[in-house]
Amino acid sequence: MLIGASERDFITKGVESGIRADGRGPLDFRQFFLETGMITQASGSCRATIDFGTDVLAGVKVQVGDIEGRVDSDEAQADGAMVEDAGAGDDAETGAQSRGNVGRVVCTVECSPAAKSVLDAREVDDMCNEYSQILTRTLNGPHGGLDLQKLCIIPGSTCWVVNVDVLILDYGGNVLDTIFMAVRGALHNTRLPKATVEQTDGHFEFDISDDETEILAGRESVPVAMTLSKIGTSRIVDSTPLEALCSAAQVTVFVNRAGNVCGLQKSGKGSLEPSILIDMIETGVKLGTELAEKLDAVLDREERDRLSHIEPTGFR
Amino acid sequence: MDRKRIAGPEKSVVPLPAPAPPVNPQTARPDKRRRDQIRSLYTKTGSVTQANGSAYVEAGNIKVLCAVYGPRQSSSKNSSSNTGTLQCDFKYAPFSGGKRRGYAKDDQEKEFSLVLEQALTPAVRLEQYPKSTIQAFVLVLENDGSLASLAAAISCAALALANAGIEMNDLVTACAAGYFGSAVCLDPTLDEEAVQSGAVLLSYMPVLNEVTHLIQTGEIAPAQCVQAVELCIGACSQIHTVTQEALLAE
Amino acid sequence: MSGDAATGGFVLDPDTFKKIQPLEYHRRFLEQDVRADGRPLRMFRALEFRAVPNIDLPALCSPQFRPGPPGELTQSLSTFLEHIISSGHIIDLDTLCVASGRAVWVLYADIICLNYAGNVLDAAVAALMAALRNVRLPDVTVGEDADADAAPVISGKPSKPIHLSRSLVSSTFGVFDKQLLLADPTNEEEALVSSSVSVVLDDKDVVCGVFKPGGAAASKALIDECIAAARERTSRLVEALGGLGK
Amino acid sequence: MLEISLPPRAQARRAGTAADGDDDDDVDMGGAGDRQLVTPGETITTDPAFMRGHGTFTHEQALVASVAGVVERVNKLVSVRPLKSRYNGEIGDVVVGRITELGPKRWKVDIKGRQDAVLLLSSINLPGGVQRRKSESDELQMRSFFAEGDLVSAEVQSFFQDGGASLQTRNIKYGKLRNGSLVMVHSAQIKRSKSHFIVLSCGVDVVLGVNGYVWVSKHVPITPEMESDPEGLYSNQNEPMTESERETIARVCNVIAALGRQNCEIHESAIVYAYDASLDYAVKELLKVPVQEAIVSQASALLRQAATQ
Repeated sequence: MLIGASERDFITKGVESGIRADGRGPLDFRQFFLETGMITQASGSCRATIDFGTDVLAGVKVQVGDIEGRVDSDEAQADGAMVEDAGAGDDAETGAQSRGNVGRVVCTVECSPAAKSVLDAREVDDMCNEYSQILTRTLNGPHGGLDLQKLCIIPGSTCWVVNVDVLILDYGGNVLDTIFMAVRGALHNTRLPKATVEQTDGHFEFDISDDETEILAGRESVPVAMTLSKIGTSRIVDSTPLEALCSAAQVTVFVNRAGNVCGLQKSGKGSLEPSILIDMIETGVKLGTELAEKLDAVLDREERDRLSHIEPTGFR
Repeated sequence: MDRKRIAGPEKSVVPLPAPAPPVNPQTARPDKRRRDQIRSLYTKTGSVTQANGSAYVEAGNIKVLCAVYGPRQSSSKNSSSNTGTLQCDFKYAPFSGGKRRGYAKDDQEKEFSLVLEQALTPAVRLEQYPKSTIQAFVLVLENDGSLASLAAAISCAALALANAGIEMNDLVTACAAGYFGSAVCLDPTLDEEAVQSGAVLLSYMPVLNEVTHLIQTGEIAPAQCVQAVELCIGACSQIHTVTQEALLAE
Repeated sequence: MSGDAATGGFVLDPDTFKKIQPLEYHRRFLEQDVRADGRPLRMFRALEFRAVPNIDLPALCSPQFRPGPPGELTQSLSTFLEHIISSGHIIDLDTLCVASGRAVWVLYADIICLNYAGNVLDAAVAALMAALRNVRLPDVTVGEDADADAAPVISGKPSKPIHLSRSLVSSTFGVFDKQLLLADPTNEEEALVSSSVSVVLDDKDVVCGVFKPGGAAASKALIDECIAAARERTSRLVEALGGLGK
Repeated sequence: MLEISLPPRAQARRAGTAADGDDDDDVDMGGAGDRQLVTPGETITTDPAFMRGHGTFTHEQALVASVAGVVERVNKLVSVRPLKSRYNGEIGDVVVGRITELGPKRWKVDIKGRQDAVLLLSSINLPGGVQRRKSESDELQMRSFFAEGDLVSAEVQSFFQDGGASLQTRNIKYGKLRNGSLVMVHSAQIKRSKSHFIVLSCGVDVVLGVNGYVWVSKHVPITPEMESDPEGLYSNQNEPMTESERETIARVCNVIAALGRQNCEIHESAIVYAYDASLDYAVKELLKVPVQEAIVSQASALLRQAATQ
């Protein structure tokens, strides 16, 4: 995507004077639309859309899989190390037992061709890879909210694997925040078949129920993403594609409902003065908490509608 | 299977270390450091004579070497750009940690390569190098804390870039911190990392007072997060005095 | 294959018999308490791995190397190193035994070039020998029966060095204009020489390997000259390196 | 301002206010009447007297539509204008485009067409007046006239053999765009007319590109001096702007975007009526769909009223 010098100047000065090109203030969002459960074949699904902007569909599919990181397979890794997925490989003696008893979340982000027409192919690939990593890293730790131990079926061997697939249907700025909204919605919407385990002479067997389901434990603690973009001397939320081109540095704060920081990520080619950085973190925490609350209100209503058999509209 | 290298037996395992008392940095750090104390540093520049610039950084047991090549002509496909590109390559030596690492880059090394690029790019005056590529190869010879090693790699690469005469706005330094309960400890070791509940890595330009990169994992109260950021910034300035001296000592 | 005694009575030649009746073929061996490859029934082949040497010439060490899979030079150097270590029986097998018939130590030797200024083989052999001398094997406890697959645990007992049966020294010569020998060629010289010859000798003056990767053909006289020159230097170096181990 | 809700259509369905399949709440501001809509494969006529135009083909003596769209007849020529298509240029069209690439003595310009248009170095006014001779140095400093990403208003002056448009900016009203921002609508919503350069009484200029790109900027009067001002012609410098000027520009942008989203034709009076209707709301409220619907229906009522008078 391209932007002209005078457009850049107009947007930057506008942000600095508190009036963005579409009349919003620095901390105003566009309208968010959200609906869950429209993909009936998925264990959980959610579509999050920014009005006239980014459109994201997240689908969750749960599968039974082998537990990774068993001690004998020598994939043990340090808790809380940066990369939480398999193979990080720094052996640590602590927590080896609990590590063998957790399920995992596998995330992929893909971009539809429609969204690709705006950005060039390499940008899209890099963006999808980066977002897949961020999602996987955020959801696979104690800070991801989900209770991974509850995903364990047979200690040391079998667990639920939660596959989160995100499709970016349209690009209109502020993609990461929208992805997290959609993923949080899809996880909230997910139903896990009930698994019962029987033990006979040290031998485990399990049975997956056809009709009984459970919600994902800890779904209410999954963080949201709140990205602030620095433009000129000010910072904004929910940037449009043109605004994104005017921003040299962004800070994404991952926040849960308790108002705790569950991750921080600075991106962009520019740098940030510490006081601005700290202001962005604090603002992000405040707005992120608010977003999580409002999202929960919508998701709870979605769940009530679902219980009273009101079907989602989906793509109709 | 990699046929281009000598392969070992199909299966081999690393012996488990003897049981040791658990580490609790909240009360006492294993190497008796204060919480806000970083490991002592040794730096040297120019040891890779074949490179345009190089640097070696040692922080406690951590040993990191970086060589910089370029600016060289970019490959034709992206040569139309008006600014240069900085490519960073982060690799652990096979013997750097507990388990032997493969020669192919794993996911963590790919991610760390990206972090290096993001942390250094704001400091490099790439507009001075149109159509060129600058490559920084980082090799971790010994790893004692994965984030701390990455931090050392960032400071080391910045030093190597300066040693190569690449134009920069400032000399980037980086520092890691770990969360242990209510405590924040700077520069955690591998043993400490195993018990931390979260971590921060911050890269900083000390003279310009600008943060070039920040990444944080783990759930933490906002105030403690801000405390970690501030501690890291302070430590980055300390590291800067050492790296600056190393440059001038040439 | 050493099956002469066992196959003596057959009308068919052993290879054909093996193809037609593989089960019967092996059974005839086993009846004699020996296997087709000559091993006793309970002997493991794992002992073949003494050390797994790999040389790496990363892009970091010189502008002439690119990131990615190892090039031809790297591959041939690693293969040669493996050859001189295993055929030269450098490492005493007994010291690598953890639990007889169950577990042995594997020594992964990764030799990474940090600055490539020519003649990487001599430096690699020297570094490898020094590193082998420096090895300390911890005392470990291996699980019994059911736990046999679990990783061994390091005990509190003191670690041990390994015993090396011989010490190797490599001496490399560049052959300039097909006749002139240049000892220890630099990377600039390497680009100009017609070929290079490396002679690996042990501390008892035995030739353990000669490495001549490609290049122009060299006469026997020239190789002999290299060996002679290498001998001259080896005695001095063995002394210096021998001191390192103690 | 942070609101999350069900998508509008889902809201209506769940509230039970809209019947199934009823989605015709769009406001039609175009001339309604005897429009014949066809889908691909549909027979338009079997009368052999008609001639085959764009969007049609003949099959067993019948004239059949190949695209979904509106049937248009010019004497005996029958064509189908697609409901949705990329911009198809005509000579004389006023367009707004974005420079995408610099080539030898030419710029490539994205005008949302099938292919990029071309702006030749010889088709622009060089600083220093019309009479100035071109020189070698002009070719070397092309980026100082137009750089990648710059927006321009221009006129389609001709077509190349491959169908690509050739643009010109050799009039003071064309050229580099400054002091505002771009709104994108469907090209079908902007009809060719006499006035593509609109000066609104609120102090905002609008350039309606026939290709669907609309430029909204602070009003800067064209003075004779500007024509000879070598600096000003290709400057990237914006005029200083007050907060209320910025708000007004944002309001006009949002009004045009609202007209665009409600599938209205966009011309001067539509903008003026919708702008007046928008004054009841804060600028950022115009981003909400119900507000957009309200101002557009108010504007279309006023338009109909004006048409009948």
